[in-house]
Amino acid sequence: MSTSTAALLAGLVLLLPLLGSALCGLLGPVLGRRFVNLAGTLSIAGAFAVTLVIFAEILGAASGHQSVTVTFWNWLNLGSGSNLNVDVSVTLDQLSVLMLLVITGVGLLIHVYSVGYMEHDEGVARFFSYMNFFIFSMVLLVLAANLIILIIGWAAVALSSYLLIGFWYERTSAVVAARKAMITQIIGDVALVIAAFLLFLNVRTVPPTCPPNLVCALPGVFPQHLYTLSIPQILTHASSLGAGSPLITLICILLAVGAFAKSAQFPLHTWLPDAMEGPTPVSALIHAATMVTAGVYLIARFHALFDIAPIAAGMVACVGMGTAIMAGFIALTQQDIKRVIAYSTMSQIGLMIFAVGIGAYAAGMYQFLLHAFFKALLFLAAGNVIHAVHDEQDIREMGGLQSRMRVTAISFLVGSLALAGFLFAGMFSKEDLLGFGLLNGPGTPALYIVGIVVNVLTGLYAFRLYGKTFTGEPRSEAARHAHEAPSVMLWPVVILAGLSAVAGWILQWPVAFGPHLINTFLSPVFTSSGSGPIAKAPGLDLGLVGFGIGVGCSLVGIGFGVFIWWRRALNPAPFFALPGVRLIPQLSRHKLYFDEIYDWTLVRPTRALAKGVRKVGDPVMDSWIKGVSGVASDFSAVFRTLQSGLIRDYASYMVFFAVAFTVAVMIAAGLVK
Amino acid sequence: MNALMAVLLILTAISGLGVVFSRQAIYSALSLVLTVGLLAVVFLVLNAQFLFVVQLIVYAGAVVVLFIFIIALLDPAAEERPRLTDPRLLLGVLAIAGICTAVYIAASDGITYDTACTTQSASCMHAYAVGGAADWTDFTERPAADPYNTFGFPENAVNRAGNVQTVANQLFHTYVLPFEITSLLLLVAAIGAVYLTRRTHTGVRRLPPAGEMVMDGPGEDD
Amino acid sequence: MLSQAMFPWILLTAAYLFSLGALGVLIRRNPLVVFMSIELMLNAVNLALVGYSSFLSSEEGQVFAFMVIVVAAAEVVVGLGLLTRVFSIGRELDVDDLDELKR
Amino acid sequence: MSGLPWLTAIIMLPVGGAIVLQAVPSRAADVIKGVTVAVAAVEAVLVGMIVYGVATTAATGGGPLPMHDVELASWIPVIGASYHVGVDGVSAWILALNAGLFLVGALVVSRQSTERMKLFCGLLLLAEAATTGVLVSLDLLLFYLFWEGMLIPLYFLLAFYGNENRGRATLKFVIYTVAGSLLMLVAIIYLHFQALAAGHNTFDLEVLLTLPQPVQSGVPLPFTSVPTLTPAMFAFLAFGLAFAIKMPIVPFHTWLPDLYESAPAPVLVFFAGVVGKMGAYGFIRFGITLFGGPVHQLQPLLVALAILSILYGALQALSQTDLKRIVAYASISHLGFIALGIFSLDQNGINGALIQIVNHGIIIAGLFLVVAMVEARTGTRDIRELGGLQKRMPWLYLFFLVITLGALGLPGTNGFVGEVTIMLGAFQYFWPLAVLAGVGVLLAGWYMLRMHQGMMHDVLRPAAEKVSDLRLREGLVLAPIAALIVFLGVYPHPVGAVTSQAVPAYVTLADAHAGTTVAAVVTQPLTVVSP
Repeated sequence: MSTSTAALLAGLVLLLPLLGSALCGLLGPVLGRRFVNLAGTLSIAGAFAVTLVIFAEILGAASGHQSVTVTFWNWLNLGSGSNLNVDVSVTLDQLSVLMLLVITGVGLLIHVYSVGYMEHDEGVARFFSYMNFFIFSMVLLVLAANLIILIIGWAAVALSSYLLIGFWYERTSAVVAARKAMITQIIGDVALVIAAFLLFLNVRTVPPTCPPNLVCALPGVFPQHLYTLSIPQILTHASSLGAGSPLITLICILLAVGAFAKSAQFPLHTWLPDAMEGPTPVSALIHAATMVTAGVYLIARFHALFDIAPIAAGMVACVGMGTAIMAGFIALTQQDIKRVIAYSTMSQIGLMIFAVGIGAYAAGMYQFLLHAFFKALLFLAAGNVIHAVHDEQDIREMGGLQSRMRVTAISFLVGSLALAGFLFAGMFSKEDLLGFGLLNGPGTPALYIVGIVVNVLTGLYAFRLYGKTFTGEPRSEAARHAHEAPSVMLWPVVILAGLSAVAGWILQWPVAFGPHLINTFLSPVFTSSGSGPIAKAPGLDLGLVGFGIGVGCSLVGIGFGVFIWWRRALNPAPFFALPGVRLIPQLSRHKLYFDEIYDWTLVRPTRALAKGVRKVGDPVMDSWIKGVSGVASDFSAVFRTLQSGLIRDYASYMVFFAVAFTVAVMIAAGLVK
Repeated sequence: MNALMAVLLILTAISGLGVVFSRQAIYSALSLVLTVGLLAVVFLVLNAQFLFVVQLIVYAGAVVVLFIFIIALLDPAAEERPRLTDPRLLLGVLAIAGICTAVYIAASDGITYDTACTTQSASCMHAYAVGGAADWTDFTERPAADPYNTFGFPENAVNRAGNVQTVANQLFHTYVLPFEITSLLLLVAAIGAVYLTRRTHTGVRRLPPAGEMVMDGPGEDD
Repeated sequence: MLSQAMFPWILLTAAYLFSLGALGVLIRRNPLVVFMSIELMLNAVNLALVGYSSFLSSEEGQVFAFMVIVVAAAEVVVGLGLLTRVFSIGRELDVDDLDELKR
Repeated sequence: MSGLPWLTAIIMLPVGGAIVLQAVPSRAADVIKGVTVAVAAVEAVLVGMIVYGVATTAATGGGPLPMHDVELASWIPVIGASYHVGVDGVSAWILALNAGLFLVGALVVSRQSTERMKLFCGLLLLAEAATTGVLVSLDLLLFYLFWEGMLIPLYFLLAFYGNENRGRATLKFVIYTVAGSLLMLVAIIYLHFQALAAGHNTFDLEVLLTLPQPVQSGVPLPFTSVPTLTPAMFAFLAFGLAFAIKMPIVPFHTWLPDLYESAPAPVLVFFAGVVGKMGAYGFIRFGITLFGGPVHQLQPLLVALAILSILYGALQALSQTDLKRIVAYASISHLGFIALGIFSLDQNGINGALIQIVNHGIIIAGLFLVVAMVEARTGTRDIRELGGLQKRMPWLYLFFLVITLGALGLPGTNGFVGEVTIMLGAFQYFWPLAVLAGVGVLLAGWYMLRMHQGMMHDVLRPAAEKVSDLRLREGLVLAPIAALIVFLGVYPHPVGAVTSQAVPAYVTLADAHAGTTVAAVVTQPLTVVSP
């Protein structure tokens, strides 16, 4: 692919959604719903078409020439003294094009779905404007070839997420959720910025040879400092940071904090469930398929750094797996259909983070791809359900929808199986990445064992959700009168269901475990830095064992789920009513009290501090000038009495001082001895 | 002449007291007439004939008449005598004493007119500036060392043209611009007097109150 | 001919008249008399000017004295105009009554 | 841009405009507005040409600072004061900001129906002349003249046209400012005598900068051996106090919230946008160049105050309920960032500070305009009484959103550019500073969203029931501001290219006068690589 072609294609894929956003936002209110629907979806369709072209170009490019970096314009250049020089540049390579395919492809389906979902909402122009802007920002994020540009995309994504969470701005809960999401994202942004500083100041052309003293760090002393924020350059020279050094560990931890904020990983995960306040297509696109996986992308993109920072990578793996099991545990007791799916998202992304943490980058991206299909499917199907029961999201008010919404129910079942990891998409990607867990990661195979527990939990909550929503008797009037969604909302669901069902089989034909096409496709990206993936892939034999264990555990979870909530053959309630055990569902129901803990340890103290500062701050700060003015006013109290307002008094002072002055001058001149 | 001058000065001093200390304003005015008249004579003796006339016309003829006219118009009440304990009286008397003493010391020391000073010492500064570079030496025969040599214009200086002509020469040549400006001053004063004494209905005009400045609301037309 | 020894006395008289006028300004409450005192001060200055002029054989002093007379005339016109104005808005003829500076 | 006295032209043009205004009858309000806007517009065009010249040509000044368009004439020869003006990369964009915001101010005035329009417009133009003068003068006495001259029209603008609390607030402001600047005058005279001792009868900054720094005797602080309390140190403190009050840096800020609360919107636009930046500008132009030694000695204290400003302003903004006060404290927090950039004494930091001066000027003007527009419609500035305005005012919402994002420093808006460069500079000086600044950024997100959402979102409150959206002319004022916030966020190159032209000279001067070698600068231990 030539540079000019790449520039054209990248420019198009960036500009089309941006144009759609501007058209919808500025002209939409004037030109009406039809225009908005067309402009909003066609722009994404165009972007998807361009993405396909890029994909074809990259597939057709000669080996070693598949990655192209294009510079558009200079962002900021502060000259030689400060060395800060940032270009607006983008990279097209296998990793970014894979992301692009999901973003624009799944995005297109969700946009089409939104046409139906938002049919009765008067803010549809705004909605499509925001959605298109999101696609633009996400594309910018994955294409960015410069850390600053990546951070800009990173923040633009957060912005569109904020706007869409708070889309129904008249709901207080939505407003608060939007703010929470945004502020969490800012924490991530700051971490990323500081990581960028460290990279900027420390990346060199050669590994440091000077002894560890201060002089080494000074600008200009050692000319091999690169002072670059360009991602390709950083990756190329990553080794100069020193493998395993505290510096690289710190950089990777900061990058990971940014990733955690975006991907809703512990401890920055609390915003994601609240983000379900946004319209359901938003949850499907942003909070399931694309944005929340940006953290995975980030770590995968900076694989060259994480490869040489085992401590940070291990931490990432632990956090990922920890979040996975925590979210799975919480998902078990939630009553809001979207929140259950949100926690499952968190859990699945935890697995992706785990994968990239142990160095199985391709496995992580594989999970990202398949997860995008089935999670978007679940959300859209849930959207159909919510639509059908008149904006009711509580699964206690549902039930029995299987017979009333057959297509949606079947799609949801496919999605649930894919999520749980049996037969469909999830089976391949999850067992693939867990297989890596058998041989890699800190404390091997401790995290693997946790992973298979997550498998069990996933099956449990997936079928709890399906059972409570679709089976049994309707538990409310709305559920009783529910009917199937219109076709514009069904087709995307059906397509996604189809993708979830077959994608894994196609990509991994004919063996359900072991190497897959994604791995082959992405391997140039993850080896080009020279360090290569450090994760050891399990052989076919070990892979088969792992696959068996994984699918078995999924089946255990699914089985229990089916028995308890679908067939209702088991009732776990008496067990959880036992004195010691009672605590467990309570913890789960209250999301492990994270919101409360943060509220009491961070939000309230800050508010109290702010209030205190407001009360005492300025008076205290004023005291110094009050002291000065106090002295001055004491003086003035004396002299004020002279200001009688009488002309004759003023004349007297004048005369007095005139005479005094005259006499003084004469004395000074020596005339009066 | 010296005796005449002495008498004139003493009379001036006494009539000045009358201006300040009369209880009735009309007596003050009359004392003022006397004072300015006496001063006019002093001017005459000092060989300033032009000023003698001007003093009489302007002061006795115009200013004091104006004063008396206003007194008649406003009819001010008699004032009580200032109390001796009034600090202003004390201050004023001290001022008189101080200034007079200062001037006496200065004058008798020769500071004010010591043309003999040739160095730029502090006590000679003034004299040096006034007389050191005088260029009228062509019609005066006094030796530079004796500042007390002459008093008054040398005969040949005044008699060459006469006092009025000499002053007029200065006024219309050297100082023609200040002179014209005085006419402007008088014009302004006349206009000011007319403006001040015109009749108005609204009393004293005041500035409008400071208005708060806010963005105008959406309903207003703009 | 006037003796040169008279010159200090002329100056002294001028100083005396000047400070006497100042005293008048200080102690009199009738603004008319205050004005007269100011006239007295101006005259005192004129006396000094003419004295110097005569003693130093220079006409400049007289020219300045003339200017002073003009200024004095202008000042009287405006000052008395002000006084009638103050009086016409119902104020007393008392400088102590004019204390707006303090308000 | 050489040949003609452009800088004199941009100082005198508003003065001339103010004089011309006096010939217009007070009743012809439209003519008065028209003349004012026209003068401000012509001024903006002239300044634009000058900035373009600075950006595209090499410096012609020949002095220690890379100056353009220099004019030098004797002013008061007896004391060696000169009329020396010039523009360089440090002042060019601030000059442009100045002209732009005065134009915005004039446009907003043109929407005012107020008494005494003529006086208002005249004072506005005089204020513009004074701020322009401050930005171009290179003679300390001339600078001081404009610095104080700035206060006079501002005082009348604030004292005549503010709201009911203006009296106290204005008085407080004047007392603070005058107290600070009088000490500065003393310091200026001190510098003059220093120059006299070295054989130069001058107040000229560029001459003063070339003088060798005399070794000064002074008292060392406890536990140190370097004589710290030197005359130069006191002179710097005098300058610094004046600048710190004007900026303001905590704890010299208490005049600001009261004043902003009482000031009228068009005045606030340029007061907050430009006048507040004069302190920062002064620190760069005079503070660090003339007093490199003291600045380096006091650097820990100065950055500590900057951080204090950031956090203190942010916390205050978080708990205030009056919109204007929120913006005022937010402004203090942002100015803390600028101070942090300057006192990092690093090229990135100072460049960032200059970029941030321009960007924050744009943002704060937008914020105050939005607040004024909302207040004019709803009659309240209390955030608790507002809500749901987005429903009634979608256009205002759009512009306000962009401005809010700029204020919270979202990457991709102009607020980010300055902040990130400043943080980089601070990071290079002492890395925990960047972390603390990061906390400030986080709090900024919190309080800006609190304000934005409190006004725009949630259910419609009674106060907002009957409001209408922006009218065209209001939109035409806000739209360029919003557009600039985005444009300078994605393409800050023009600003950075101009500032980075001049900054190296300033840093060199600061370091040279500090008498410190590069090796003595504290660096963060994090760059140490231990295998």
